Amino acid sequence: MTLINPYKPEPAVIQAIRSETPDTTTYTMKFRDLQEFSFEPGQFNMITLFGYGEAPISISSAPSEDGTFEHTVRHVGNVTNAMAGLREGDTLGVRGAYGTGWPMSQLEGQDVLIIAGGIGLAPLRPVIQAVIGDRRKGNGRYGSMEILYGARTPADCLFKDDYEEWRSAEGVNLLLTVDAVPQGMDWEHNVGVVTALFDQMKSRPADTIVLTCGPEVMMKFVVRGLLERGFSPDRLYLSLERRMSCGVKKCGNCQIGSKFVCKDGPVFAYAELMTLSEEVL
Amino acid sequence: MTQPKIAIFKLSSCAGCQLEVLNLEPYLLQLAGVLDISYFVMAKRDNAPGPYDIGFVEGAVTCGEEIAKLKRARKDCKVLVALGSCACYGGIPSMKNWEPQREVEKRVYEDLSAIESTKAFGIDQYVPVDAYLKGCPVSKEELVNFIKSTLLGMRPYLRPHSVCVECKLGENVCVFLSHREPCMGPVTTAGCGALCPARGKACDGCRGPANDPNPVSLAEAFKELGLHRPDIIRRFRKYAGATLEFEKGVEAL
Amino acid sequence: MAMPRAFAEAQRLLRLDKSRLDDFVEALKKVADVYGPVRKGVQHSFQLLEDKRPELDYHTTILPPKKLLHEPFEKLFSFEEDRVEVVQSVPKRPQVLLGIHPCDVHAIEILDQVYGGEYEDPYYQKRREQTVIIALNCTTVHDNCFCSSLGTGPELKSGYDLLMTDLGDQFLVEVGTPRGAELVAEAGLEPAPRVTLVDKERRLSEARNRLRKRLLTQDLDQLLKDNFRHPVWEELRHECLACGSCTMVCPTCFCYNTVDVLNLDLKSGWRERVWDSCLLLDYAQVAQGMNFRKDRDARIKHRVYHKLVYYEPQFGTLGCVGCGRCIDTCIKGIDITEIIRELRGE
Amino acid sequence: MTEKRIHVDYMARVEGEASLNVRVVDGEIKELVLDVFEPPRFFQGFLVGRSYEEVPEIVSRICGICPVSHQLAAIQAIEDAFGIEPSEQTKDLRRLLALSQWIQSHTLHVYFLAAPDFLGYESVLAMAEDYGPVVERALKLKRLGNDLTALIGGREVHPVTAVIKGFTSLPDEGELLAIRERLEEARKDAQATVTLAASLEVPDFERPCEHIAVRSSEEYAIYDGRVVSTEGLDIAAWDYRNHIRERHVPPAHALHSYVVGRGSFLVGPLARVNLNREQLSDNAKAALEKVRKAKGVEFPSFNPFHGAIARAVELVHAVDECIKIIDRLELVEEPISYQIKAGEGFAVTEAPRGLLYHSYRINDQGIIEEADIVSPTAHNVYNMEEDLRAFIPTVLDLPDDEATLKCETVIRNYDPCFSCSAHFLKMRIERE
Ligand SMILES: Cc1cc2nc3c(=O)[nH]c(=O)nc-3n(C[C@H](O)[C@H](O)[C@H](O)COP(=O)(O)OP(=O)(O)OC[C@H]3O[C@@H](n4cnc5c(N)ncnc54)[C@H](O)[C@@H]3O)c2cc1C
Ligand code: SF4
Ligand code: SF4
Ligand code: SF4
Repeated sequence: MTLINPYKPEPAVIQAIRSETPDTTTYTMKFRDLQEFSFEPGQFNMITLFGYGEAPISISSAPSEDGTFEHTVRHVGNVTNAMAGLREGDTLGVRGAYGTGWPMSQLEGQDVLIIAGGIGLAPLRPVIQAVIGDRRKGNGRYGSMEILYGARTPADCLFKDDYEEWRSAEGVNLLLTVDAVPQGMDWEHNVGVVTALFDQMKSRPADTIVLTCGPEVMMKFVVRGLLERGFSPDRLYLSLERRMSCGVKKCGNCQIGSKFVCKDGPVFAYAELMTLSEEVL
Repeated sequence: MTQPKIAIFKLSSCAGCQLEVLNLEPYLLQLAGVLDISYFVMAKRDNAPGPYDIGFVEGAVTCGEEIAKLKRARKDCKVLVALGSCACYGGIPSMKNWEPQREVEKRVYEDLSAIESTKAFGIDQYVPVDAYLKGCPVSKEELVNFIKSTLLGMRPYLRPHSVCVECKLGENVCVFLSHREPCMGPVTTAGCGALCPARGKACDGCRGPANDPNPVSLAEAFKELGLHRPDIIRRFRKYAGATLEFEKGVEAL
Repeated sequence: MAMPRAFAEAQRLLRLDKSRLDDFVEALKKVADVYGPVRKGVQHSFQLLEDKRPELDYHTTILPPKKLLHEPFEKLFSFEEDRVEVVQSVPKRPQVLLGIHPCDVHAIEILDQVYGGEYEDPYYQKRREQTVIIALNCTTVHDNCFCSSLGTGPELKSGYDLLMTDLGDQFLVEVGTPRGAELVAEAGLEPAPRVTLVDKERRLSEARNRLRKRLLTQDLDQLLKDNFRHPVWEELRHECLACGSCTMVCPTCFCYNTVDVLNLDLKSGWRERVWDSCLLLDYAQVAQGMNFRKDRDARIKHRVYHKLVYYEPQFGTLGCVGCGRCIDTCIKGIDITEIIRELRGE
Repeated sequence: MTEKRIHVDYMARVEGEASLNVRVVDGEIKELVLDVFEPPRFFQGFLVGRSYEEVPEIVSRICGICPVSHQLAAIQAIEDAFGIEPSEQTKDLRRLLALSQWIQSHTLHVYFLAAPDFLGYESVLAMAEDYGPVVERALKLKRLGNDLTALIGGREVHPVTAVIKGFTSLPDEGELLAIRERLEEARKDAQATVTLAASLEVPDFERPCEHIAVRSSEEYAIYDGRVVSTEGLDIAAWDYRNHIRERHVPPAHALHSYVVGRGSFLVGPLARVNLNREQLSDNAKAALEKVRKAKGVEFPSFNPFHGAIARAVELVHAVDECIKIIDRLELVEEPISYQIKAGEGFAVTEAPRGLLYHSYRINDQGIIEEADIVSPTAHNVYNMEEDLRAFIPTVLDLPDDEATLKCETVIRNYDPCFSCSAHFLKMRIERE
């Protein structure tokens, strides 16, 4: 029996680096040797910096033809800080793609409401790209899309370069909010928590699937607010963060109740989480 | 990368933790290649003045002069590390903290005029500390691990949990259960490899409180072993009696 | 595995005089690395039988045989810059686990599920393939055993290559697989008459009757679901030392943590995995200090629920085999069977 | 009027903190203070009220370099109080533990602390470039000492296994044999150390004074025996306080230790070789003889600088003795049981740096009521000053930094351990 080793990172080469915010960077990479690599929006890779360790990071781009994929990383700890020192052409270790992604097939024929906070926009960007891409091709698989995004300050907003494109796409409504605006900075959008945008949104409970990712407190208020507005738990999808040392349902670290976040998640229907004894939000 | 400058300072201590630096023989020459050991009075005569990249402070603070010396060290060092349990918590010298100062002094000196000693505390009582290397003495493995991680600019992985974990990993016979020895392992920080239980001896708590200790429950378990109040107090007030966590063990009774 | 008919009938029952145990072990050593229970202080431990003799009348071992399949510390691969080389210390010869109790065999079968599935764990699997199980039925039991409640003992029904039962001055040896048959042929064991099975059954039912501890599994799922906020958890929060011992000794616990260890050149090193435990504060901690199970009771609950409820949906089996190690090893005497009794209001 | 000041703020390459201050006016020493500014940690003070069981691990923390000596002295004193006689096996393991520490500490001193002085380096690390193989040898010997301490004691610094009446665990026999092989190999390294120590150019300086060491009828004393001296002292441990006392001489913090009715005295390797050299191993004797032939150095010697040779010779002896002990050990588990009783106990032992004295008064609950500890360096401080007093006139013509270095050498030569003596050294020669 020959077993493939699921723990062995594959070398991937950095193609491009784009600074998103003072503490977040997007890396475009491509496997050096591996030819086949497919993934779905919402899946993640385990990224290794040899000597520093390994961290689960969502793929922040939609599947592409040329085999490249992107990761948007907030520099907060050992692996992610070390990534800040990488240059184009550097090699790192990647294995994946892991986890269940967003319920793309269920989105078909539905309106999509995306609610993200901070780095939580990263795993949702592939969905946005997929919906807009679909619209471009004129396939019309999805209904309208509303994006509610909150960050700490205007400078902390991710994917600023994308906003023009998103806004200009048909049937897309992008609503932005920040916690605070530093003195002297221009900001024409909302100030306040993400849930404060609810009054401006147009999505209707019956036709909409909600995808949300962000800090757990944020998601807690998002879920609460949406339920109050009549969204049903089985139409709310959340992407969760847990500690992961393997990504493949072996190390046990990521369990919530009987669920392995790495395998059963990271995307869960809220209805599913409600059945767990262990409280999530 | 230029070689980072290292300094090793000594306050009130047995010098055992510094000696552990010299005891790194297998790596010593290699380490000397990647580090500039710039200030290390026990090992060299030419000691350069600061600033330094990493300063290791050994020993508890027990007098005014040492506070001043410590503050200078803090100013001189980018990263300041408490080296060993004396520097982390006051260590063995802190055992005197619970008796009237003069009482203790009188037992040693007839003429007290020249003695000006304070209660013994860890260095973070007086200055901010960037990292703690626990143990009496420090673990060489952790020390090397710390140096490597710091060179790479990352936070080292120092086991934060109880000694019991490493005790089990080493498949030791539990001295608490098998020999009814009052073992401090369940509330003490691992990282020593459960050195004492592995040698048939109860953990003495030399590495201070673990990250989630339950000293109250352990104190009760000690009582069930037949220990009296003063015995239990002595176990908690040894290397790290000045910590809130171990003080809880004292107060439990 | 389909067995040749001749094998299934002819040599299933054999006997091994206790006086010949050493010869048997020597014969095994010729073809395999033999691990068995040996004395360690007042306890026992599975060790390579080099110059040591196995002590088969042992109660239990400190660490379960899991340690020989999923090592407490295991190098996953070494690296140099970005070159990665898998280093796997697979035993060159088969390894015989001699004298392992039924509960531990069941635990290995659970681990087979854990380390199988979509992403097989090659480290575990390769060792597992090389492993021969010579199990030993329990004719003596000890205070903390509750295997009968979980159907994991004191008698083993399957999962062995060979199965031994202590019949006083001899062992009955039953053959479970062709591999086991080969071994007994190698060692030249004599056939045993069918009547020895009667003796075996008598001894095992005596053992069963001596088991004092019980864990009633009926509606366990519902019981635990209904009692997530039972006061027992609050009591345990004060009692439990969160030292992690119970999980470190559990034969079905599988959690691990990975650490990169660097050489002094700061370029080469290896990734190692080390047993971890859900009882520890840092277990559910992620970057920036966020912790999903900060409270001790949440961690204790996770352990108990995992063993008794969550394994079922995850791996199709209960997660506890009733070996009693966690009870043996707890300084505070926290007892999973007592917890359940309390929840049941007994 | 000419005044010369020698001042060393912070003695380097010694263990602990001390300063030296000397003022010489018109060739006459007006002031000489060897001051230990290592702050006192009050061990004798806080031992009171602790349990006898904790004493070995607590006193271990007096000194990181000779923790074993403190442990063994304390254990013996407590055994003395309880009337316990340990088994031969226990004694042998203790000897091994003590010797392992001699190997480690002597190597550290000869190569790390003393040799750089005489070879003109500021530290052993600086020496490493020119003396690669020598430094490698030093590291190897020191590792051997450390490994042996760890094997018997469970840890190099502050070992854990030695307890009243025995050991909590015995060393693994296989590992013991493995280390025996390394000891065999280390013989030549130890002999090379003697050659190195004898080759160092030391001042021709002699100062007769009383030398004190422990003597045993059975062996070159390492662990127990009677206290004897070159002036005819011959007493048991319990009698120590009737003959050796301390006095406080301001402004220094260090206490001066003296023989009642006489004065300062020297303890350590030189004293031991002077007093007990007949009991050295054959190899060690041969090494001494070689030194005599090559360098004309005769023992007994009253040149304190010959301490380094004595230390190296003891290294040879220690290696031989360890092998001898390992060869006669047949390890068996020995149960440890005894009765606690009220009483007083006394012990002397030979730490690497010399005579170490511990005594305790214990109540019937096993609680310490009084503790008395005198470390080797505490014994030696007074003698160091006396050496300096005699030595300084010979260096007055040298430039200041050279004179200072020479004075430091006098002190370093003692391998002082100021943490241990817990009272001590700022040096300043003032020349007017
Ligand atoms: C499914 C998923 C998707 C994610 N997607 C993204 C994303 O797209 N972008 C993004 O920026 N972040 C993402 N995260 C979060 C990201 O994984 C963490 O920020 C990252 O793990 C931080 O790793 P670090 O090593 O930099 O931080 P650290 O703080 O160094 O490590 C994180 C945690 O790992 C543990 N740990 C640290 N060092 C060690 C060690 N040596 N040994 C053992 N344990 C250790 C600790 O519990 C620590 O809290 C995602 C997380 C998950 C679970
Ligand atoms: S011996 Fe001490 S450290 Fe080891 S498991 Fe028992 S209580 Fe924990
Ligand atoms: S077992 Fe306890 S006393 Fe021993 S070294 Fe470890 S922390 Fe210190
Ligand atoms: S939970 Fe306890 S009794 Fe059950 S298998 Fe694990 S250690 Fe054994």
